[in-house]
Amino acid sequence: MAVEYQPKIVGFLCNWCSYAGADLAGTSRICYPSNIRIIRVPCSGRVDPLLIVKSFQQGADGVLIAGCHPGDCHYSEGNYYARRRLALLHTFLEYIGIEEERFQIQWVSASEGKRWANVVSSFTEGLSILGPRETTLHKETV
Amino acid sequence: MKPENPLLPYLSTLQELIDLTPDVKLFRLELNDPDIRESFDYKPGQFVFVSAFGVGESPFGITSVAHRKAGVDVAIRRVGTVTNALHQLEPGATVGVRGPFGNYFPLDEYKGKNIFIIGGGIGFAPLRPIITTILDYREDYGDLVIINGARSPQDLVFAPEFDTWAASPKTKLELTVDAGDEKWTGRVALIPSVVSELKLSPQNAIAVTCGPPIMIHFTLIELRKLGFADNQIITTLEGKMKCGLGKCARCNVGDKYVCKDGPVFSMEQISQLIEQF
Amino acid sequence: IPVEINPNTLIVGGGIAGITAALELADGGNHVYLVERQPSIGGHMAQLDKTFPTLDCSACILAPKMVDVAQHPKITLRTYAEVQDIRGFVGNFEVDILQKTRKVDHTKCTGCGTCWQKCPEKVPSEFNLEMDSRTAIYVPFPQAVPLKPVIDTENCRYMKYLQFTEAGEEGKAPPQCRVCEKLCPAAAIDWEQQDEILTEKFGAIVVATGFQTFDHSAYSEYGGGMYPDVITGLQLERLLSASGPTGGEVLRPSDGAHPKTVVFISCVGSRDEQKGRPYCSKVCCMYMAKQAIMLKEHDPNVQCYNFYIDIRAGGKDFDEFSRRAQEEFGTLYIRGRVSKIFEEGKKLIVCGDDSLIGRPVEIAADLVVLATGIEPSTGAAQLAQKLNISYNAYNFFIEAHPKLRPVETNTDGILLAGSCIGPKDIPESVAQGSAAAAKVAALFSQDVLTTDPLVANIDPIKCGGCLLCTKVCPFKAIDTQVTRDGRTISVINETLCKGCGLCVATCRFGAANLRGFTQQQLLAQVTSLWR
Amino acid sequence: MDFSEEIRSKAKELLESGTVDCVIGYERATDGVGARPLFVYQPNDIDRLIFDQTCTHNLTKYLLNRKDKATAIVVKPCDSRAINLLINESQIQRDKVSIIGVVCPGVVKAGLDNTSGELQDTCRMCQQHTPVLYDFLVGELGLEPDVPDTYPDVTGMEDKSAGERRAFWEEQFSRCIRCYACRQVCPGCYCLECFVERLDPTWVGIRIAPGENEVWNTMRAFHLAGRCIDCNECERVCPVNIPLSLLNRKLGKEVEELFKFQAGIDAETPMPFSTFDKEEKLGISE
Amino acid sequence: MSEFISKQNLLTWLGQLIGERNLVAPTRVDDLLLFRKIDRVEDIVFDFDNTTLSPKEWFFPSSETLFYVDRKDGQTELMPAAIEKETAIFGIRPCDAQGMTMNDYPFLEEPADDLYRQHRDITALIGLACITACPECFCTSMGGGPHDTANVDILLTEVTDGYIVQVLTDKGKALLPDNLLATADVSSPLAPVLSEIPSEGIAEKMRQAFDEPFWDRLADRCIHCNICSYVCPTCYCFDVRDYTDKERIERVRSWESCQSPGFTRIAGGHDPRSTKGSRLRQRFSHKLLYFPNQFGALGCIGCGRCVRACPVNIDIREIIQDVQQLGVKSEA
Repeated sequence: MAVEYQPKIVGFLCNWCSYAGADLAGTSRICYPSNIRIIRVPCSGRVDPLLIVKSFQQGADGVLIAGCHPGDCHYSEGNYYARRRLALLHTFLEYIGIEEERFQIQWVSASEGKRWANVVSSFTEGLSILGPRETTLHKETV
Repeated sequence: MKPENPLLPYLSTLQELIDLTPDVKLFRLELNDPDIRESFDYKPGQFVFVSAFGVGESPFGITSVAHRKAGVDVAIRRVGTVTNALHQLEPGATVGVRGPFGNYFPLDEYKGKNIFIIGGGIGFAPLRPIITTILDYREDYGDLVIINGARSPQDLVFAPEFDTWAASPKTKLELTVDAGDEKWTGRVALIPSVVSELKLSPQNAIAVTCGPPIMIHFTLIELRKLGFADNQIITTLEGKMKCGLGKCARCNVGDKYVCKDGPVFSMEQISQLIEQF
Repeated sequence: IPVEINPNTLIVGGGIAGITAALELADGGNHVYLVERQPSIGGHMAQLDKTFPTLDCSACILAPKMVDVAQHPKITLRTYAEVQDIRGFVGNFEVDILQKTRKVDHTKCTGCGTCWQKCPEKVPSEFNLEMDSRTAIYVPFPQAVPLKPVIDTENCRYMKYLQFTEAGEEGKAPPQCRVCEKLCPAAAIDWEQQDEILTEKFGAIVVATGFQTFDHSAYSEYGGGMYPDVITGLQLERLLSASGPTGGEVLRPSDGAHPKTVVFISCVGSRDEQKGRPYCSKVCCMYMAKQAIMLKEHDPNVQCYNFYIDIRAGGKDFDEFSRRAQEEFGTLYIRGRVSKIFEEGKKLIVCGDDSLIGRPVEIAADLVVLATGIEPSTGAAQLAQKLNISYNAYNFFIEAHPKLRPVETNTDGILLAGSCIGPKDIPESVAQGSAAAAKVAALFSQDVLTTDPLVANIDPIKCGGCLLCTKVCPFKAIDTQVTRDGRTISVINETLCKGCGLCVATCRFGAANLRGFTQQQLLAQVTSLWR
Repeated sequence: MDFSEEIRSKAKELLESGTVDCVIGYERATDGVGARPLFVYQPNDIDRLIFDQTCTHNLTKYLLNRKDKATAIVVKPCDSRAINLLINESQIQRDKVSIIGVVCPGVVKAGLDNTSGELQDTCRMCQQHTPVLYDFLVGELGLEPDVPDTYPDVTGMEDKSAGERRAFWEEQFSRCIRCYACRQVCPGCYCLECFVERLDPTWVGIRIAPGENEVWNTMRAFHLAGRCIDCNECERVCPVNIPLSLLNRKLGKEVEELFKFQAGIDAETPMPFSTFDKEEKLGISE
Repeated sequence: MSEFISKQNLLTWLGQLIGERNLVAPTRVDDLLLFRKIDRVEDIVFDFDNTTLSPKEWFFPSSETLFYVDRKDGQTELMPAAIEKETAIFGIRPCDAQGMTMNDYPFLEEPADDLYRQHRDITALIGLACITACPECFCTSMGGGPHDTANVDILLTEVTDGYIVQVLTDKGKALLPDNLLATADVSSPLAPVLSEIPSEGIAEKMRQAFDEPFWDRLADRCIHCNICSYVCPTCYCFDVRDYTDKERIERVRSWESCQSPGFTRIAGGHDPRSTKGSRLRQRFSHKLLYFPNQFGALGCIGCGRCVRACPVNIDIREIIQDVQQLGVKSEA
């Protein structure tokens, strides 16, 4: 029988909120899809756009950045800068043909284990509907 | 089998890894294929490329001598990505070895002559085969003066061999550092000044020097002051290399390629080069 | 990079967890610095009468430990003080501690007690939960450590007078009391004394800031705090305690009568989504059982009722204990919630329903005891911010791993103990105090530490000097500097950097990098995800 | 349009007065039609200077090699914005540069001569005909264009489906031979070591393959987000005609809409990534 | 009398070639003209001056794998890269064919570069003589010519409704079936006349000009991109590095240029050619001085690509003239 398509997701999670949130989801046994590979960062403001572009080039079907809600940044301002950088990157990636559904920025606090689970579930679902990325990028040139 | 492609390295095994200084390690390598190992011959002054697979390869002067049949030694200083990767390796690791490349010190021409070895820092490493050869065939050569200099005492390469060298007949070992430490009782001076201080005589002598560009530059001045002719002064040039075959067109100085016409040049040859180095 | 480890430990919070950690470490020969916000250490345990399930006297087992702390040569005690700011990293913390002014020179004070007996100004006692009063210059309770008073500058008459004159208001000035000053045999009163900031260095920090009880005014159905005879479990502890406001005689606040019918209501501020407290406070079931037993022992004619949701008695001898409360001491356990309480004459009518027999219940009680839940002490979140440790929605601190690293945080060198992590009973808090101490001892067993502080660094060779990073850094931790070849570049001030990595993402040059989360490490994670 | 005379006299004045030791301008190229950059050190070279609509190069890139030397430079409006950018990012000092601004109706396509009048595409969408800063102005003020739509090219691309855009860009990127001319010519690209050439960590592999090329082309553009002053030099020099301005201009458009910012309009406004507004949502759900 | 192939037969023949081997020919990619693998004869462009990039990428690709490193159960193995099937390149201009000589010298000089040799061996060259020339062409000044036959296996010269065919090698013979050929009495058209560049004795003049400030002045303008090297049919500098794709490690060689700033910087920072001037001088010295000294031929074949592509009009023709002038000055 055919194995159903499992999107590959990279998640960059802020150590202080989303990472704790995902942890909470785990410890309180809230189920969510296992497609996501989590990379812990100290702050959403730490995420260099290069890492996101690289993730897609490495074959990610989706990239999720999760940080503290605006105003709650552990470093007071990091996520405000992140929001600017990532919002711009989002439109740009969409422009070069990476569907907007494939790149998400979400605010998830340490206590929102449930929300985290929902975010991942709906993200994964969206990607499954979208299907694999149509790309020639892994082929070589002449 | 001998690889068709000269850019294809011989698989080799890292036999031993010895710390020479805080940032220099001696790599003892052995080619895996027994036939190639037998036929793999090289001369003092030649170099090999060593690969850290997944990162790349870099050229290193060979510090061992072929006649001792004890594999290939290279002294590697941690400066870039490749050397970093190599320093991470453990004995038993598989690396690539390409070569030997380049010309060599014409030791036969040096027979019967007094030889002065002047090396600074890691630049001393490729001079070691000359010393080993001379000591192994001591009677063929005249006096041997070894000047080994470094930034600090723990940066002096091949310390374990100092006693052997110093103890050999007709041999003088001069160690010097730019800055000593509490334990250091030896000389604190720059190599060029040591050269002038020792009043090395150009009579029937050859001076071989290798090290950082500035050090070579000033050593040269001193040697000339002492009356050395340019054809008595031998040095090695350094250049960024990718192939070792004079093909990647990178290490050229004017129309000479360091990798195939060098790395060993006499001052006479260098002064004829069109491009200054 | 190897860093020296400062062998001193800071312990924040002088409750039983903090005290235990302090003594364990000090006995191990490490210097400990114990900071407590209140004028005395002891925490909530000092307020308790007996402890479940063994019923030994709380104060009696705590007091000796408090005294040990006071007398231990390796322990520096800082009461009436708070952590203000913290810098640095594991092995090398630098902490600013705010010492609130006591207006009393403790080096001179002998603790004779004259002042707090003679002070004319009476103030409701915090320690006794406002069921009696203390004076303006006071020690919170007779066994306090240190047994030296502080002047409550809010209420001291002379202080009021000074404020009045400074403000230059109209009208009659309050009296210039200064009785304590006149009477003090040691001339220890020092009106000049001001708040001061002390900066100390530490290798490790143990956070044991404990808890406070839920404010039941949120429950209007229980009177929202307007019925004097609806009290909290903690208040009952004080009423039961021989050193309490009533000298151990249980008298109800309204009229000082001996209550005969007492109703306990559990889960007030616990397991209650509506009140934003979905978690179980863990100790209530047990202390209610204990209190029911104690009431019966004080006065055999007392009848106790207990409205409960579940009986949570997991723990050594716990279930047996709550059984005794029912079987031996005749406490009536009613499974169900109380819907409302109203006064009728001298009685409190408690309306609830018995969900087991599915029938409404109405009890005319003399005293109602609310088992108010446990929540982190005020300021826990702010403290966590300062310490760079994470905390959950209720401001309980989050441990590095709920199973395997229960007393560690994600920040090296900062450890946790007691109910600041979550509701706990005494033995658990003590266990964690010891655990944290052991962790610190293990850390100190190596004399140099080879972990990197998680701060940013800027490669001067790569920095192009656009200075964008200096503009974004939330901690103003990036300065500029001119290189030998005349370029102006950015440099990290490691003591100010908190390691957010904003500069790294901002730096196009690839000059900025963050230890612990380097570009190399993160890229390696990305590229290895699907290998 | 031909301002050669005005430029020469100004250059003469500046050189002879010793105000500057070099004037960077344009001279006629070897094809006898186009222009090329010229560095004038002695007055006797001044007559080689020209300025007309073939002078397409953005000369401000050269200021980065002359940071501490007094230099006069000929700039078109777009070029002038680059100077603001470089000052804003503390790369050059205003007082070292004498700016000869030229009122510019746009430059002609490569290979065409001054009179042909067939403008480069970006020039036809250009909003600015007068330099934003200058010490001396050549040409008449007040000739400002009236361009209804600044970004027809970008919106055109946006209207395509994601799939079409993907196909389009992959095709474009796959052609890249990684000569890095786009970077070398760009006044905003002054990293001491470009991420594409970094080995530790290696962001872009040595293999010249579409995937690697995409990382290069996307990030080059993104590093210019809010910084590109739309001089179109990168696109002009690209030997395999990748429409790089189409990338840069998209970012320009978004930065304008999201952050109300235009690169190089002045030298003080904080760069978009060095500031923020607490209230802005930027389309990210809370 | 000379051998002749009609336009129709040519198409037939090329069609056959597509079937039996890789056929590479000039074709439009967007608005570029590039040598690409051809699937349909219709895609071939016959009427052109010259391609944007030189055909060298078919012998010396912009990046190619030298070998793979396979790690199976702790054993490391090196797998030399395999070269795919026989190839014919149609439409190569005499200058580019001549340019191949300039790659043969360094790459085939012993020890020969194996990959390059393989590419050469499996590739047949079908040349197309130049009837017209673009303004930047100057092959005649560099020892070549619009109708030169060097290195090509077959040379076609366009005449009315067909081509004059010169089969020059056995490889060529094998390639072209006689039945498609006719003999016709057509004489080949005159070669276009190109502007002459004074390349006479340039090597010596370059030596004299070596330390002139000329190079630094020239470098003022140069932006040190790699375009000139990458479009040049004779530039052969390369970089070698390891490349890790998802699962396997490969050692990859790719084009590099002596113009790129880090080209000669050695680990540790020292860079013998750190100034822009010295790098620019390197490129032209290599072509006009070192190459002749090493192999006895000029390293430039006058295809004019660098002149066309250079963003700042650094024009080798002008440089040759100027250097000759410098020479005159220094003699005077």
